[in-house]
Amino acid sequence: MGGGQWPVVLIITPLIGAALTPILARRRPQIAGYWALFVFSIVTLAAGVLMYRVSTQGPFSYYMGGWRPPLGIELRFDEFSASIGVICLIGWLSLMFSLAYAKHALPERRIPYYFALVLLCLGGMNGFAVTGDIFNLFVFLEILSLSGYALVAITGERIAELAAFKYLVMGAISSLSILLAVGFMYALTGTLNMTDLAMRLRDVEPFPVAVAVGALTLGFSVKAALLPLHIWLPDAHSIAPSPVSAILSGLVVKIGVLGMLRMYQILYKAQIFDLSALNTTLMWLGAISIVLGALFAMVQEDIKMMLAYSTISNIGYIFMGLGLASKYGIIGASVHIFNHALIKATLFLGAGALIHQTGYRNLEDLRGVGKAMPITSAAIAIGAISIVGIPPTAGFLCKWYIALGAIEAGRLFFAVTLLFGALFIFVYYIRMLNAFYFMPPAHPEILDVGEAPVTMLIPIVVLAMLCLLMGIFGRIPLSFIEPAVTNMLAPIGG
Amino acid sequence: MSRAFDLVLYGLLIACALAVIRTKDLLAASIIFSTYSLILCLVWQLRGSPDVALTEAAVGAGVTTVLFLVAVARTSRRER
Amino acid sequence: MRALWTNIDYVASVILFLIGLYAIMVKGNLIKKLMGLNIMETAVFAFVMSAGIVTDGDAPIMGAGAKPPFANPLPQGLILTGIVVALSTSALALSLIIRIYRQYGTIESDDLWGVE
Amino acid sequence: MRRALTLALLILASVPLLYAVSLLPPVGSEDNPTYTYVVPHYLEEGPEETGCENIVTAVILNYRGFDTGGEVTVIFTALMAVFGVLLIPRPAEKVRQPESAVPVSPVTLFIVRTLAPFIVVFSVYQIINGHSTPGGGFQGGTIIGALLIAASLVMGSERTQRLLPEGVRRWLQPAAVLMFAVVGVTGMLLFGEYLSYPIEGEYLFLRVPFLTLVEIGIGVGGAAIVASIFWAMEGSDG
Repeated sequence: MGGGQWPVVLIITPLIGAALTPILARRRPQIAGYWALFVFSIVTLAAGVLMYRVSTQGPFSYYMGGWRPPLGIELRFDEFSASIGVICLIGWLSLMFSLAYAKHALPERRIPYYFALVLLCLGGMNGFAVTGDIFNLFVFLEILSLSGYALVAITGERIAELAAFKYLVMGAISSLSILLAVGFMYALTGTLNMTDLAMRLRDVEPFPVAVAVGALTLGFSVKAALLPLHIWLPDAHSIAPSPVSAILSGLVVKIGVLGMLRMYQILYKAQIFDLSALNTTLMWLGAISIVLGALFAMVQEDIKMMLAYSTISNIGYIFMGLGLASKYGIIGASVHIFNHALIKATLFLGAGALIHQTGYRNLEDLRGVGKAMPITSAAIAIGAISIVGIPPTAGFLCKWYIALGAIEAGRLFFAVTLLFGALFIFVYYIRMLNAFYFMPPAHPEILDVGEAPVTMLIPIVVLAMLCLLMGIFGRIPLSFIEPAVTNMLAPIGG
Repeated sequence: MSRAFDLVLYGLLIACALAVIRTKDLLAASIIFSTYSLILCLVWQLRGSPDVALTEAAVGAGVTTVLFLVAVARTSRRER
Repeated sequence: MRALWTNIDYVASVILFLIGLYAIMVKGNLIKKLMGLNIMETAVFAFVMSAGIVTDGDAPIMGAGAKPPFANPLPQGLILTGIVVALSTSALALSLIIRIYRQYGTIESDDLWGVE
Repeated sequence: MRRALTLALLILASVPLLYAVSLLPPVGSEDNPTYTYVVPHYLEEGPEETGCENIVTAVILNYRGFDTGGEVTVIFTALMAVFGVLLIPRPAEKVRQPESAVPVSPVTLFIVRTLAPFIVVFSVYQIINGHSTPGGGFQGGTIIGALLIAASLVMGSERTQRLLPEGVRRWLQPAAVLMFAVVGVTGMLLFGEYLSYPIEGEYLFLRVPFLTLVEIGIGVGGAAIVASIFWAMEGSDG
């Protein structure tokens, strides 16, 4: 007790809100959007209060039903749980963007279900970020994955259902492999609580734990779309409605990374075996993802397809940072989770606004749109500059930290890969900006389209401003996450 | 003794799983899948888990199978 | 080998898991893939349940006449949740399959590749 | 070729899995960590602390009630997902499938009609007595849902849906999620944490009614959701 009930507000409100959406919006589907936005404002408030508490008082727990672990389920609020902040921020802005977007892009009857699913997805992510129980983690993972699959298919356009089915099969296999790992850990220790698990894993057979770690890595890297397991991502992320792409690309793939971070927290504390083999694998896969993701992105014509491949490349950075297992590497990776979410949401929402106004998706058709939609294009340009990692923007600091981490770990090769990756990324975003600003329009009528409606512009502009601000005040998240990383690496004396 | 019975049930489960995969007729495969669930339900009852057995019977053998049948009826019955 | 024999329950679930995975990877029919997924799901449930087996364990229902040993209630609770999750996944996947069939007239993935 | 490759890959994967499995604590032994660590508390204190004779119910509704709250959310998500994927733009254009291609045999009709009341009684018994006997809200609810499906098959969906008009259905579908929230928040206000139940003191009498309320919520919600998913997939409106 003694800590207020904000955790409950955070987790339960979106679920109740989603449950009531179809009832409230039965007569007038358009109400659903405003209702979802209202519900999510409460959630965002709760997230703000909880993050403030973490930053002032340090980590704390909430015991569901009053049962202390290992009897009951614990919600654990630590520095990594602060990802609820970015979930709420991006979620809220995407919901606002959806207000105008859903009206045009979706059949009217599906609108209430769209908003209910977005609320469930965001609520599931919040739950995933704060739970301290590995089975509860699986339950929230399923809530957010199921709603994610459905959101990909909800427009019913072109190959939406096929992309969603592919995503579902891959996602379900990865969830099962995570559940299998939970089964292994439970059979070995008899507990499901993470903190407790780390203690009790110390004196068990190491081999089954290694298999469980393998299964978890496999599962989470499918969710995060690390390279050989990324095949579901490009279709799903490019075909989904743009605000959903922002949520999927900015947040849902990060859930896989967050799961990896939780696993590392347990493993470093348990010190059961040497992690260098796993780390090296992740590092290499990360490096390959960076380069190949960027190469694939370069040859894409569809703007959203390009952004989707760029996500794969950036996930590579994060995994490389994790695999380096050095302090700066992990700090860089954790902050890149946050910054990439901001940047990718800017880009996807911006692209969504362009597609919404012009009706074109290909770079060639979008030529000259920089003059027609100056604000949106400027925001996209800021996002592009940030994602390349040019100094005053958000992308710079974390890539810099990951590079520092590579040097710290004595892996110069990876620092070089990282620079090359940035170069490739630079090339394809330059190509995009060139098309927007400097090429003569392929369709003259594109110059006559106006700016996007104001509910779409506000989220884009806010996100673009944040991209800039995070570059200037980038030290704040870095210093916020630092104690957690130091604490996590402490047992190995690093 | 009960060990031997467990083994028989596991054998049946694996046989059913293989049969589900091999059967080309999707309607038949759905029914075999329902049998699979029922055997599983028996396994769980024998392990002192009547709650799980009831759920498996209602959900696995009942509702899931019906949904499969609806899907087969709405799409095509033969697998190529 | 002896250890494998004692843990034959785990072995059975591993085999079922691999059968399901094989079906997903090899079968072209989407409904068949989904059946493979369901087999995989039940295999994982059987795995978790095996962690809680107690030889000659009785149903953990207290009351007059109940005597130990009781079966482990915790995995049972987890699997109850798991079964519902499996049902939800199947329901959504089958809806997608119905939509795919309505659009393309086929649910064989070999034909669907061309559509993409 | 593809088959052989997959098979080889899976056999390769099975080796570490089987080896790992052979190193796990022996199945069935009472000295396993799974049986000596948390579970003794559940088994010994469970009936006292939760008021459930069925320890499985004690675990899923009380100790780990939050998981079950998540579970009902998952199935509600599935319903939203099915609606979001399947509902077609304008109701006027919907493709009406013929009620059933083969006429329903009178035997089936007779059996469904005769068994229906017994099935209903059985599920209601399960839902209400979930805390002391096997079965509980979800099992009972699914059985009622299955009965509605069977009724749709023999009498046609339109007639069955009249038992549960659309306005009512909309309220019943989220019943489980909402009931969890109501009981959870009441527990939070009265006893400290979300989903807390009284262990002792003047409110002890509320414990079993609360559990029953949750079970009824899960049952009603489960039945409505299962039937609605079926209707949506079958082509009539969920």
